[in-house]
Amino acid sequence: MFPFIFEWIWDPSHMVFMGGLWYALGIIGLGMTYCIVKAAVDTVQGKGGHDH
Amino acid sequence: MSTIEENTKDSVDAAVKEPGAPEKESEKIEPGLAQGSIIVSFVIGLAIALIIGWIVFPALLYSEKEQPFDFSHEVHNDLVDGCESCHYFRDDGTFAGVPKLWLCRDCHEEVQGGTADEETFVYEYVWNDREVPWRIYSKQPDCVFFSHAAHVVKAEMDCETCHGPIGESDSLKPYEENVITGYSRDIWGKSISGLNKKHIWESMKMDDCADCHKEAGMESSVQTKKDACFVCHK
Amino acid sequence: MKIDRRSFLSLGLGAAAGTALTPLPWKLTDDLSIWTQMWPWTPVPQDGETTYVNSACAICPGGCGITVRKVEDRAIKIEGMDGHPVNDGGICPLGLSGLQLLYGPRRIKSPMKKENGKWVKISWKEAIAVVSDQIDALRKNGEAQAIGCISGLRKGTTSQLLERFLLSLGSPNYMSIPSSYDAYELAVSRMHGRRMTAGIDAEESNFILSFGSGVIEGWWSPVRMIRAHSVWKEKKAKLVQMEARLSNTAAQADKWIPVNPGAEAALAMGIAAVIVKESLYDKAFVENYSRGFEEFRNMLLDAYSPDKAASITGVPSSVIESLARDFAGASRPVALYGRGNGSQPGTLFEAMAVHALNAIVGAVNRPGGVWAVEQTDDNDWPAIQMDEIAKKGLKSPRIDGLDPGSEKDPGSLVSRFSELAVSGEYPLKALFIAGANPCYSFPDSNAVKAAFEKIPFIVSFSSYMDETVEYASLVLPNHTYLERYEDVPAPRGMGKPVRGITRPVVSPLYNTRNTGDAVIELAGKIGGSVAESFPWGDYETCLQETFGEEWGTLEEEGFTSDSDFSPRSWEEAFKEDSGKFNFASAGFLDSVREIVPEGDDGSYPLILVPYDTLRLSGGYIGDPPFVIKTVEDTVLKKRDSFVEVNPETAGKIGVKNGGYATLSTPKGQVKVRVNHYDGIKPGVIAMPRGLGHGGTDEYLAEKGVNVNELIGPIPDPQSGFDGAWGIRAKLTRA
Amino acid sequence: MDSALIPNGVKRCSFWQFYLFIGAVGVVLLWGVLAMLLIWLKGLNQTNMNDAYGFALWIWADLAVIALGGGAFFTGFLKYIVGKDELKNIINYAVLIGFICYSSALLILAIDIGQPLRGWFIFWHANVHSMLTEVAFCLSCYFAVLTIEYIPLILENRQLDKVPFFHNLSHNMHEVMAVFAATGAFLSFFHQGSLGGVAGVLFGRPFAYREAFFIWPTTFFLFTWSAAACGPCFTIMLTRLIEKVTGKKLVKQNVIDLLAKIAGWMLLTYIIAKTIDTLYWANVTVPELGQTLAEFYSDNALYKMYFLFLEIGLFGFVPALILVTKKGRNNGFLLISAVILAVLGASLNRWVMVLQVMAVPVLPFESWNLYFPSWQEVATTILPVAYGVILVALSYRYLPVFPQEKALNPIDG
Amino acid sequence: MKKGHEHKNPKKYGMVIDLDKCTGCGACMVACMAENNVPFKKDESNKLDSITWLRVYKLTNNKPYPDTEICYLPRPCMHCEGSHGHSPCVSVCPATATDYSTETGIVSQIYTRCFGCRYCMAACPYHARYFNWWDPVWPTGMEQMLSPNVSPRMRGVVEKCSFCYHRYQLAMEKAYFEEREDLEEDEYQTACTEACPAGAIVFGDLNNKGHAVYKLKSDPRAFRLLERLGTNPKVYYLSSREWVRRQGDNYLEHEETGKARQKVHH
Repeated sequence: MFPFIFEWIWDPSHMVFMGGLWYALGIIGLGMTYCIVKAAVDTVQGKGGHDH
Repeated sequence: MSTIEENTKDSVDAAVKEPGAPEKESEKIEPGLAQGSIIVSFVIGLAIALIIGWIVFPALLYSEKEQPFDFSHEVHNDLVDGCESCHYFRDDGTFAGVPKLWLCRDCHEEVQGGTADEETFVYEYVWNDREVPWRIYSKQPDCVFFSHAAHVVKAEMDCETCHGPIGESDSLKPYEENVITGYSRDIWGKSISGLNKKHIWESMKMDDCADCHKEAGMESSVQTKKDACFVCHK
Repeated sequence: MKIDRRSFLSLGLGAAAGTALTPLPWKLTDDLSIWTQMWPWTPVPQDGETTYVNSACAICPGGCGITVRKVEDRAIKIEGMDGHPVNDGGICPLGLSGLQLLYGPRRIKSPMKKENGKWVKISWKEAIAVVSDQIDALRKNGEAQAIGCISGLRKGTTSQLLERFLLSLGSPNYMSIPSSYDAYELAVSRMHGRRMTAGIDAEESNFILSFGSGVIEGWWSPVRMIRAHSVWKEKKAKLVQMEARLSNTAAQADKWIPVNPGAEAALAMGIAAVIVKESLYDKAFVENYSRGFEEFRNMLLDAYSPDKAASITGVPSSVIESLARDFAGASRPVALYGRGNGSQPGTLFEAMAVHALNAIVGAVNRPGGVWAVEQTDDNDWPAIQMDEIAKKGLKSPRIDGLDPGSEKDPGSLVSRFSELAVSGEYPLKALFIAGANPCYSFPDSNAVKAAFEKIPFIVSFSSYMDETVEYASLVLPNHTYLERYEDVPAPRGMGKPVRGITRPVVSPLYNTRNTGDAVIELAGKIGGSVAESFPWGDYETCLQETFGEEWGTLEEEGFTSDSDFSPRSWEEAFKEDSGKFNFASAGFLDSVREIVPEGDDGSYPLILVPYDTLRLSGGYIGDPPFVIKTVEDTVLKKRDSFVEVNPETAGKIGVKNGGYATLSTPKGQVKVRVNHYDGIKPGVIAMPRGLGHGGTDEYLAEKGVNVNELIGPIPDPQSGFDGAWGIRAKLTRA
Repeated sequence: MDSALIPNGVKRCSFWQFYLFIGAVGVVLLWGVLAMLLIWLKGLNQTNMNDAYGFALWIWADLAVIALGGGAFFTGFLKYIVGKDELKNIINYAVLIGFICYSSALLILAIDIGQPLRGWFIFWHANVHSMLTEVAFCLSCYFAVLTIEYIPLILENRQLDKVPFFHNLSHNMHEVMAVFAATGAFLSFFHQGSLGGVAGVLFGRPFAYREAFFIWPTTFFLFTWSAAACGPCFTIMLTRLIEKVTGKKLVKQNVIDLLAKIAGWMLLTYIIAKTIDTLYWANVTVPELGQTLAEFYSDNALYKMYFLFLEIGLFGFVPALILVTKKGRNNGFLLISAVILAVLGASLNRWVMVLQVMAVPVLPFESWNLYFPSWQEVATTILPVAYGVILVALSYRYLPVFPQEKALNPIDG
Repeated sequence: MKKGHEHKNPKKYGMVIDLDKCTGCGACMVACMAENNVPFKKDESNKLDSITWLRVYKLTNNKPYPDTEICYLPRPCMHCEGSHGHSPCVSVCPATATDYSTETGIVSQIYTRCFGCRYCMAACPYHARYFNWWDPVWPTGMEQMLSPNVSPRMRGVVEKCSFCYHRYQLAMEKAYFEEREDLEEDEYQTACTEACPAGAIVFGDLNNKGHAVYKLKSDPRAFRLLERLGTNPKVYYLSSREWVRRQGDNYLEHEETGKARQKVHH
């Protein structure tokens, strides 16, 4: 699943598959990072809780 | 889920309306102080984990084992004609590996040099006709088929490429055994991260073999376009 | 700073983040999976130098050469020896599994004595002393003749040493276990007028009439015959198989003739009758080299006309006629005798009938036929020394009633052993067992066990814990054939002379001793003339002296052979005036011709026949784990044996395929499962030999039913051999 | 005792009543856990699987729960991508069911493999040509998405929501939920399809094999389609079940009606496609391989041909026709019957595509294989059900799963 | 330092089994077990849980007495080539534990890579793949006979016939040592081939005109199992009996044996 792994091949079928996979993982990862970071920033800024 | 605002409002209202709810205490903490302690705790946790992971874990993972006695490749190398004098090929092309007693016996029927290690060898092993239970640093697991002939004869590689300058060593390094797998540490390599490899002989994992095979243009596997599995596995 | 829930959580988060940045989780995951690849409880075979040792297989009398592959001092694989005259590289499943016998749990690891029903390990010195004391006592008591020996080793020096040992003690009761080969040899000897040994030049035959012989299922010399079968296929030779069941041989034959069980002899005679009637016989042979043909012809035409033969055999007369024409018309026909793997002797009449059939088409001493070769003594050992006790003992008759040394001597008889050993002219007081497992492999094995219980002193030389050892008082365990020197005589039916040798492929694993050495040592301990009869220091010396110059070749190659050998031509073979082939030899034309199976057909409407397969060893060594693994689930399922029943017969009884049934015969009753098999004659049920072992080997014991518990011997009035081929039986739904 | 955790404005049963129930289900769960441990410690010899039945009850359960858990992705797809906003009132529950189904599937897979400690090889050493690899990747990724979808619901618990960070996190996740849902839908289309591909690519097994449409066998599309059709049915079925158990109306009829209508049309189109596929397979693919349809069905009670008709007719067309008609949807009995039949249909389809594939002999001289699961297999298959019941119960008690509950069940006073 | 590996003459090892000669004795099964460290249990009568890389099937023509015929058919792994090495099992393995070598045409199985999902078993129509349901246990002493050339398998992985690939490895090792590149026909033979007392099994390079299998595979009696599926197996059978040849594949009633089109999978 990484380019340094034995089974990795730079060919179209792999690229399509791994492209899809990393695209999905990327979105999930970025999305969650965004949410967590923004939540942290919001919290520091005093948002949330009952002073909402 | 878009009903969150509504819900939140409800719950907040509820909390306000219910005095004496048990979780009041948490709200007493000053936000700044709380954040400070949170960051410090995080850093402490991080530091502890790093120490355990990089120092304690490797120390626990490998257990050092003594060889039966010390051996100098350097001394022997001067007396014989190259590695293959002792580490020879059998007639069927298989590699004999670490020599058996009969080969050493030619010279070591009696003590020659007088080191304590040689005495141990002669008295405990030669005279008792007992094979030396050497621990083999480069021993591959049972699933691996390694042909010395293919590498040394066919591919004309020299011993040092994979074994390093062992022939110049004056004594045996400690043998480190992975307590989980039972492997010699030389397979994974000294570096616990497995990253900073400078010489071929520093690790002997599948990927190390595969890199070289790929370089040599061996591509008989349908699945990986590298060398087929059965080339090195049995 | 206050350690509260949040900072604690934060500490944990930091630790988690930190851990992810160290090799710990990743290396641990990797190493744990490597651990599963190296589970300490999964063995890792040690590597080392590979060597090959040529030897011989001694599990069955097949006489194959083997090459054992070794890694350092471990034997890791048995293979057929390339270039060996018997098997040339091929090997049977049993032979391949020899190492499982060597290293297996069945081994007896030291001499043992039974004390209060329990085995106690003893030293060889003590063991030898115990035996010699017993023998001394019997001999002093004038009961030397009450010492017996049952040996599964038919020829070869070990059996000769054992026989010699008994004779030197003063007992005539050395009994080897006869097989169909002995019966055929006796038939050939009687018809040729001299002690003969018979070979079949099978590879050269092109029309093979097999009277139930499991040509590819272990008959006489299993691997050699399978190879011959392949030769037949290549050169399009015809094989016709005559038996009630579609055996593997029948399945591979060009024609399967389902014949009424037990009517094989009648079929042979019927075929001979057609040949005689239609003058298809080999006139050159019959007219010049035989006598008694007229009587033979008359008997045939009288008793075995096609219609009569058809009614006895159940084979249509047209089929008999066409078989006869094809057989007689073939350039190199041969007829084979001995049912299944040939372990059961059968009747002399049947053996003679088959041999007569060979003779009338001239298939004697010519390529592709039966080779009758004079028996020669194997050794020139010095004469046996006999003291007074021995001489006196030898005056007693044998317990099996045979007259040793006479022309009619079939060697030995064990068909009435269980009766005669305990209630014959004199009961046996001591019994040696070598290379045999009578308590398992003799028909009516329960009666055999009962007899064994009455014999006060039994010594077994077995290497393995088997049913018979359980009845012994003492075991002097032999090395396995992979740990000992021993000559392996030519296999049954091998036309050309071959001798093989087993050798210590590995050093003996346990405190065992070659039976040859044990006998020599025992003789020495007994002393006097007995000791003098064994002038060799040890067994290996005996072998070297016995084989003289041949020994060198045996040591080097693992076998000796004479590939150019051919039997005497008809002129040479029959040149002595009395030596003409005799169609009317004693006991043939006037003999009782059919053995009637035990049991009345009212209570037992069916007929049970045992069968042999190479996947089940019916002999004295039971299946090793690999071989029992190959047994099909229509033969053995968990602990249940299956019997083969024609669906029509099963339908009448009302037993479904795979259903349970009770099988009873006059000898016993067992629970079995039923395998609906189209390839068996209705009214006949078949069951394999080789299952139902006792003993302690969990890979073999308690699996299925021992068919020998259900059948019994019927002595052939002519020869005394066990002539039974089956028994009446009843099958009811359980 | 736990009133502080219970959402405001709703009524829940007493603490003791609730935990007695959890305890009872917990016993079943423990039974499953025991079986699971036995299997992990002693190996797969604890099952009745064999060399003919390499795939058996577990793989069926896997395929079935994933198909039925398909309600989550399809409802999400409808709400976030298609914009059927009413579905917000059932999506929490759909996500919860999806979460349970997918976590169960992963757990079963972890039990099912012979070497659980090497399970990560499927990712690390992935063979991208294998349908199972695709399944594993998409399944894990989509499970992550489901977790992400489930987390805000957890954070909405009255107490957790008071923590500012959690409140913000939940809020932010809601903001970007459409992106997650879209990713989830993308992943689901593929792994539902790959699960169909698992059987469809087996060109050594004519019973399973389907010819390829583009690069995927037709089962690829049929599986996605049937999951989209039957998953929402399962959601509706469980909604009705929880309503029955709690004795409350939790989701408004118009929401159910909308979901049922879409599911109905999906089911109808699916079953037509399935029929066409079956006809093509039976009349073209199979005869080309020298076999007839009849050879795939036996006298054995488990593998009779009427299962095919049952699947297409009673479990296919019947529920589809009920669900596409307004009358059918409005009749409570017909609606519940239809969704149950559809759920049975999906389960039967997965059963056939796993178990019967193993049972049908391919070599002419081999015979039918039969299999009956061991208690360990049954227990580990029931384990997720118990776990699901507990999770649903806990979620229902402590989280605002049904936004309409308060409105539909106003507390007196 | 390293010498390149020039790719020439790809080999395609295969087998021709003469069913007219096969006696069903079972020697091939045992030779295989002994050669390849195949484990055995106390009860092996459940054939669905009994590891026999090479299994001898008993075929019957299903006719009643006395027209019944039987024929034995040894079934090793077919080492299917499929199209371009995509055998039914190779492409489905999610962890690349099974692979096809274009150099030898052998389908490999790596036990230490396999994690036991059994998808390959579901894919194989020949039931040539076996799962280690149990830990292999050798009774005390019997582990002595284990061969170091084949690694024993652990519980929880799939195993199958490898065409005794280790013998190829050892033969090539010897060849390299003797500075040769090619093997003689007899240098690499499988254990079952060698053991078969009937000489019914012939093994060699199907691409090599000098090898016996090259000619035998075009024998008029030759057929392969389930050819129509497009598995493209490398094991050929010879039988002079029509009913046996017909049982080698599925045929519709009107179809003639051996005349069916093979499917090609891309």
